Amino acid sequence: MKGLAGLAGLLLLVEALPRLGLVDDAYLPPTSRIAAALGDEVVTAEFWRAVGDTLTGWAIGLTLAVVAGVVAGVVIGAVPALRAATASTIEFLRPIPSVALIPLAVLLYGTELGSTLLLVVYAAFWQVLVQVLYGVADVDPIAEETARSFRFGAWARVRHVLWPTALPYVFTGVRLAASVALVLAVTAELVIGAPGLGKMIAVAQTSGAVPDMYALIAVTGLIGVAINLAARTFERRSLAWHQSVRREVPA
Amino acid sequence: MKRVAYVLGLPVVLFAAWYVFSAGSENFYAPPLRDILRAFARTWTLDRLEADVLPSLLRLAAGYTLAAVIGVALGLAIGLSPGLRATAEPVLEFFRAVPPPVLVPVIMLFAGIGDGMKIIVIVSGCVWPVLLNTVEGVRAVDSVQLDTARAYGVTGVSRIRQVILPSASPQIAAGLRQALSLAIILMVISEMFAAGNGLGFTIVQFQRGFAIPEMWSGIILLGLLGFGLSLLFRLAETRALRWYHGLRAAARGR
Amino acid sequence: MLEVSGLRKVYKSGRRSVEALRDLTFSVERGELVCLVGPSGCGKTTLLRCIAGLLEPSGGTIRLDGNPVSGPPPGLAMVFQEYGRSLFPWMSVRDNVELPLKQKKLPRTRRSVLVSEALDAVGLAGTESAFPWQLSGGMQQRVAIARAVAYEPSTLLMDEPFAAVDAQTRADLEDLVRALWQRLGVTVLFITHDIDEAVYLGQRVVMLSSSPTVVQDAITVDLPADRDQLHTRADARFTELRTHVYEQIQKAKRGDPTPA
Amino acid sequence: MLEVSGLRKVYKSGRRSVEALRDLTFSVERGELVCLVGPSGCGKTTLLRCIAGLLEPSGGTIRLDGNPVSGPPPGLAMVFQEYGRSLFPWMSVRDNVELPLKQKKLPRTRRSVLVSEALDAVGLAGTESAFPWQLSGGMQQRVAIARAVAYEPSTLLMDEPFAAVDAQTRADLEDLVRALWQRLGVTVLFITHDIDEAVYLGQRVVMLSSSPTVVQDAITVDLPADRDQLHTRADARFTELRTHVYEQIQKAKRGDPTPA
Amino acid sequence: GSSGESSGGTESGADQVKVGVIPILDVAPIYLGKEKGFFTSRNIELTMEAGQGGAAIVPGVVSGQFQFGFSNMTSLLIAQTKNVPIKTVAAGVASTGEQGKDFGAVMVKADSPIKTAADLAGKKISVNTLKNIGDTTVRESVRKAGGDPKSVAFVEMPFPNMPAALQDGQVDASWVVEPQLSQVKAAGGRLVASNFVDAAPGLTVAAYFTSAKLAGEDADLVKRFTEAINESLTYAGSHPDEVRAVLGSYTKIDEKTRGELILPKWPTEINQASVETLAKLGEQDGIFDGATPDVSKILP
Ligand SMILES: Nc1ncnc2c1ncn2[C@@H]1O[C@H](COP(=O)(O)OP(=O)(O)OP(=O)(O)O)[C@@H](O)[C@H]1O
Ligand SMILES: Nc1ncnc2c1ncn2[C@@H]1O[C@H](COP(=O)(O)OP(=O)(O)OP(=O)(O)O)[C@@H](O)[C@H]1O
Ligand SMILES: [Mg+2]
Ligand SMILES: [Mg+2]
Repeated sequence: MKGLAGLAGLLLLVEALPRLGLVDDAYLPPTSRIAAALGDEVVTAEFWRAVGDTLTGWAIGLTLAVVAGVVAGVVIGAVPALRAATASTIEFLRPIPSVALIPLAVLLYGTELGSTLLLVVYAAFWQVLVQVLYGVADVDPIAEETARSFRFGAWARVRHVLWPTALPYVFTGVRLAASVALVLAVTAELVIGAPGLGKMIAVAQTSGAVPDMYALIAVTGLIGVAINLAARTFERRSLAWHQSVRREVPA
Repeated sequence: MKRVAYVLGLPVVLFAAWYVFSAGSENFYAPPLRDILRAFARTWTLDRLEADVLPSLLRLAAGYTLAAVIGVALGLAIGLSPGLRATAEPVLEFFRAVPPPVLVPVIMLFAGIGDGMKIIVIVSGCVWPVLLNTVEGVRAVDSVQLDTARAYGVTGVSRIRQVILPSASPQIAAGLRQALSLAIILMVISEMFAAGNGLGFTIVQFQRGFAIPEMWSGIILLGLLGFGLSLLFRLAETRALRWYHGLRAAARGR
Repeated sequence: MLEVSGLRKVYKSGRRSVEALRDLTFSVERGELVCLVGPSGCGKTTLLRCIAGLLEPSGGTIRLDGNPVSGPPPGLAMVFQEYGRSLFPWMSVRDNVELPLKQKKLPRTRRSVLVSEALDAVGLAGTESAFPWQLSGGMQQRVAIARAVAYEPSTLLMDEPFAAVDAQTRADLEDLVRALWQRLGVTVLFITHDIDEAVYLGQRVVMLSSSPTVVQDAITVDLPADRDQLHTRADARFTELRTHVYEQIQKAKRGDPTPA
Repeated sequence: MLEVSGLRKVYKSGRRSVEALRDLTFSVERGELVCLVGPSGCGKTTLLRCIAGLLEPSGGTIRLDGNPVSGPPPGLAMVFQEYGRSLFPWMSVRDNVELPLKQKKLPRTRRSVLVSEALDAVGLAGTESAFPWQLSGGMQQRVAIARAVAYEPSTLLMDEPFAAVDAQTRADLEDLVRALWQRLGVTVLFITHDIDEAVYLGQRVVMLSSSPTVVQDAITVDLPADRDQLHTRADARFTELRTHVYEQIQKAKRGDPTPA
Repeated sequence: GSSGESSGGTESGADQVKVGVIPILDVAPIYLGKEKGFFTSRNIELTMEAGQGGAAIVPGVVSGQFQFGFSNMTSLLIAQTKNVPIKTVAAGVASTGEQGKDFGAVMVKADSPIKTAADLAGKKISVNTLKNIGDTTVRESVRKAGGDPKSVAFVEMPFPNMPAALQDGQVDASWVVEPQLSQVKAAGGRLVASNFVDAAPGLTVAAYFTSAKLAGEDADLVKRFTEAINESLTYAGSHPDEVRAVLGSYTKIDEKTRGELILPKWPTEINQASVETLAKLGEQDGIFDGATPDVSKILP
C-alpha cells in the first residue's frame, strides 16, 4: 500500500517537472503523455512480443547465472584452498564490463538469444557468486562445530548449515542479479538489436519518439518492481526463521 | 610464498592456456594473445595512463565513494524503518531495473555532460549492492544486541555507530565489494557518452576503430585494475572486520 | 517502586500462540533486592523484558515509581540470560563495559576508573583489550555483569547472571551484588535457578508457577542483613527457607495451583 | 578408553597469546562417567573441544581407544556450553533433534521414536514444531541435551549442560544422564560448576587448576552406584567428598599449586 | 541459386540473408525494397537485424552471423587500414549536395553568436562518434569557411541526446542528422553548415558491405544482393512518398516529422572521388593512426 504511495509520488514528480517548466517537455514529457504513449503501446501485439522476448532472455539468463553462482559460490566458499586459488581470477574477471563483450557475443551468436544470454549470465553470475561467498563465510562457528561433532557429511553440512546461513545473502544476490539481468537483457537488445524491449527503446530513441521511449523505460522499471515483489514474498516464506523477518511479525 | 602461489597460480595457468590456444587464431576479433600483449606494451604508456586512466580513476573514486556513502546512509534509514522500506522500495526497484545506457540521457538532462554526469552514472549503478546489503544487514542485527543497546540507553547516533553499523558491517562489506567492480563497469559505460578521455572511452574508441588487440589489452587493463582495487579493498576489509574474521577463525581452531 | 499488576503476555507467531505469563501481580520497593525463581520456561525472562520496557505486555500494567513503563527507564541496567549474544563482538571487553557509560556522558577519567574497578571486581583484570569471543563462557558472563556494575544503575535486572561461573566465583559475585546493592541502594530484581542463592541474596523471594504463570508464592527472607557465605548458609533459618522454596518449586513443576 | 597426555593449548591471535592449557594428563575408561570441575576460564571448554577433535592442540596427544583423535570420532555427541548457538534457528525443535539421526541413517520410524522419547525425557513434549528461538533459555538447553540423548552416542561430552535449568529439572536431568549412561554404557565426560552435581553424577571427579592449567586433583567417588537425589545427597560421604572438591577449587582459584 | 553454407538455404530454395542495419532514415530503401519484393524476386529472403552501430554490425558480418551490413564510409576506411576482412557491395546513402538542404547539418541555437562555420572555431560541437565521419567533415566545413579546424572541440553523444544538449547549452553546436535535424529546426535551431556538402560533391556517406569470405565464396549471392539493393535505391530515389511511408514501419518517427524531413540521395554508384576525399580528410585529421587507407581495396 505504502509502496503505491511511493510510486505515485514519483509519477506526480514527473508530471510536475515539465509542467512547471523545470525541464523542457520535449525531453522529459509529463506522466500523462508517457501514459498515453504506453496506452498506445500495450494494445499492440508487437509490444507484448517484445516483453515476452525480453523476459525470456532475462529468465533463462538469470536462472543460469543463479544456479552457476550458487553452486560455484558454495563449492569455492566451502573449500578454503579453492577460495584462495580462485580469488585473484575472480577479481580479475568481475570488473570486465559486459558491454565490452558485445563484439564477442555477436561474433558467437549474432543477434540470437545466445548473445543476450552471454551478456546477462556474465553480468549476473558475479553478483550471485560474491554474495554467496560472503554468505558462506558468515556461518556461526558453533553451528559449524555442532555439525562437525555429529560427523555430518559434506552434503549435509552444505544443505543444513551453510545453505540456511547463506540464504539471506543469496536472496540479496538474486535480487541484485535479477535487476542486473534485466538491465543487461535490455542493454543487449538495445545495442545488438536482438528483439525485445531494448530494441524498441533504441528505435524510439533514434526516432526522437520521446514519450514512447519513456513509456518503454517505465515498463522495464515496472517489471523490476514486479520481480522484487515476487522475491520479497518468497523471502518472507523461506526466511521466516531469520532475525530480519521474525522481528517484523508484530508480537 | 604460498599466498603468492595462490594468487598467481590460476591466472598464470589461464593466461598460458589462452596464449597457446589463441596462438594460431585467424579470427579478426579474437587475435592471438601474443598480439594483445604486444599491443598492451605499445598502448598503455605512461602518457596514456596519465591522460586516460587517471581521469577515469578519479571519476571512479568519486563515484564509488559517493555510492558507498549514499548506499550506507539510505540503507540504514530503510533498514531501520519498515514503513520507509515499504514506501521507498518500489521506487528504488523501479530505478534499479532501468538500464544505465537509457538512464544516461535522462541524467544528461539534469547534470549536463561533464564529469558530474559520469559520476552520477557510476553512482546510479553501483549504489544498489551497497544499499540492498546495508538494508539486509541492518534488518539482521541480533535482537539481543539491540535489546542490550536499548536497555542501556544506547540510542540515536551512538546506537547506529556502535551497534548497528558494526553488526551489519560484514554484509555491508559484501555490498561494497560488489559495488567496486560494478563501479569499474559503470565507469566504462559512463565514458561511452560525451567523454573525451578515459579508460572506457579509449576502449570504445579501439573497438570502433577496429584496433582489436588494443581493445583486448584495454579489457585486460580493466581486469588488472579490478584486481588491484580488490586487493586494496581486502586490505581495508581485513582491518575493519578484524573482529569478525577473528571470531570465525578462532573458533575453527586455526 | 516497581509495581507489576495483572501482567499478561502471549507470544503469537503464525499458528503457534504461547501464553507465557497469565496474571502476575507483585511489587518491589525502591532499594529492595528481590529474587525470582520459577521452573524453566515459566516466563521469568519474559517478565524481566517487560519490566525493562523491551517487550510490550499483552495485558496488565507495569509502573516504575508511579510512571507506566513504555521503554527502558533511565538508570536501568540489565544482565541478559543470553550473555554471549548481549556482548558486542566488535568491541574489546573494555569498550563493551564503557559504552553505556559514554551514553551517560561520564567524563573519560571517571569512566576508566569505573571500568577497571568493575572488571577487577568480577576478576577480569587484564582482559581489557581482548574481544569477548576470546573469552570463556563464564568470563563473558562476567563481562556482562561488569558492564551492569560499572553503570551504577538505580534499577538492576539480572537474568541468571551467575549460571556459567564456578562455585567460588559465584560466591564472590553474590557478595559483589549485595555490596553494590547496599552501597548504592539499587533496586535489584534477580532471577536464579539456584535456590540457595535466591535465599542468600534476597530480601524477598518470589516464586512463579509453571505455565500458565502466576505468582505461586512469595516469602520474606528474615535473615540478618549482614550475610556471609559461611555463616548465613549454615544458619538453620536459611535451611528452613530454602526447603520452603524448594517445595514450592516442586509443587510449581507438578502444577499444583497454590497461588499466594 | 580416552587418554589425554601432556595436552597443551595456546590461543594466538594477533599480539595476544593465551596459554589455556599447560599440561593435562588423565584418562577416562570406556564406559566411565567422569566429571570435570575447575575455575571459570581455566580451559575446560578448550579441553572438551580438543577431545572432540574440533580444535587442534598445540602439544600433547589425545587418544580414543588407542587411535589419535584428529577429527570428531564416530559415535560422539556433544552438548555445547553455547547451547543457543549450537541449535539451528532455521529448523524446528524436532528437526534439530532428528538431523544427527538422519546422518546416522536411521530409519524414519526409529528416528521418530528416539526424537519423541528424548524430548519427553527432557520435559519438552509438545514443543516439537516450535523454533529454538521461540523457547526460553533453559528449554533451548534441554533441546541440545535431547539431541545428544537421542543420538545414543558411545562418547558423550557435556559442557555445563544444566546451567540454565531450574533445580528440579536439573535433578531430573541428572538422573536422566545417569540412566542413559547405565543403559548404554556410554563414556561420559561432564563439565559442571556445581560441585554437588559433580559428586552426585560422577564415578570420578577431575579438578583442574586455574590458568596455567594442569590437573589439580582427581578423586574417585566411592558412593554406591545406585544413587538418588534424596538419599545420596544426604549421605555423609557425599558431604565429605563435596567439601574436598570445594576446597580444591578454592585452592585452585587462589592459585595453590597442588597438582595430583 | 548456388546457395553457399554461409547464407543457409531453406527448403524453398531461397537464400536466408541477414543484414545488419541501423534503424535510421538512411536504410529506408532496403526496407522499401523488401516490401516491393526486389529481394524475393532474386531468391533472397531478407531479415533486417537492427544494431546500434558498428560495434555490433561489423563483428556480426565478419563472423558470418550477418551476410551483409550497413556502415558509414569512414568506418569502412578505418576498417580497411586495420585489414578487417570486409568489402563494400553497394552504395548506401549519399549527400543531397545542396547547401542548407542536406539530411545532416551543423546546428546552433537561434540566439547563438555563431553565424558561420568559421565561428565554430574554438567551440564545443557534439558528434555521434569521435574520430569518424562527423568530425572530419565538420572540420572541413570550418576549414573551407576560413576557421581553424584544429581548435574545434568535439564531444561525443548519441544523436537523440543532441537536441536537449544544444538547447541546454551543454554544447555550442551539434552535428545532427534526420530526424533530429527536423527536431532541432522545430525548436528554433539555426543551420550554420552542411558538412557533407562541404566535404565533397556527391559525397557517398555510407555503403553496404559483406565479409571478404562471403564475397569470395558466394559471388552469386553478392551479385543478386547488389542488384536488389540497387533496384531498391533507385526506386527509393524516385518514390519519396513511399520512403516516408516505409519509415513508419521500422521507426517511431511521428507522421508530421516524416512528412517534413529532408531525404538523402540514394545513387547506385559509390562516388569514388568523394571516398578518396574522405580518406584524405581522415588522414589529415589523424583518424587512421598514421595509416593510409587503400580506397580501391574496399570498393567493389
Ligand atoms: N519469541 C518467542 N516466541 C514465542 N514464544 C516464546 C518466545 N520467547 C519465549 N517464548 C515462550 O514463552 C515462555 C516463557 O519463556 P521465558 O524465556 O520467559 O522463560 P524463562 O522463565 O526465562 O525460562 P528459563 O528459565 O528456561 O530461561 C516459554 O514457553 C517460551 O517457549
Ligand atoms: N578463541 C579464543 N581466542 C583466544 N583465547 C581464547 C579463545 N577461546 C578461549 N580462550 C581463552 O582460553 C582460556 C580458557 O577458555 P575456556 O573457554 O576453555 O574456559 P572454560 O574452562 O570453559 O571456562 P568457563 O567455565 O568460564 O566456560 C580463557 O582464558 C580464554 O580467554
Ligand atoms: Mg530465561
Ligand atoms: Mg567453558
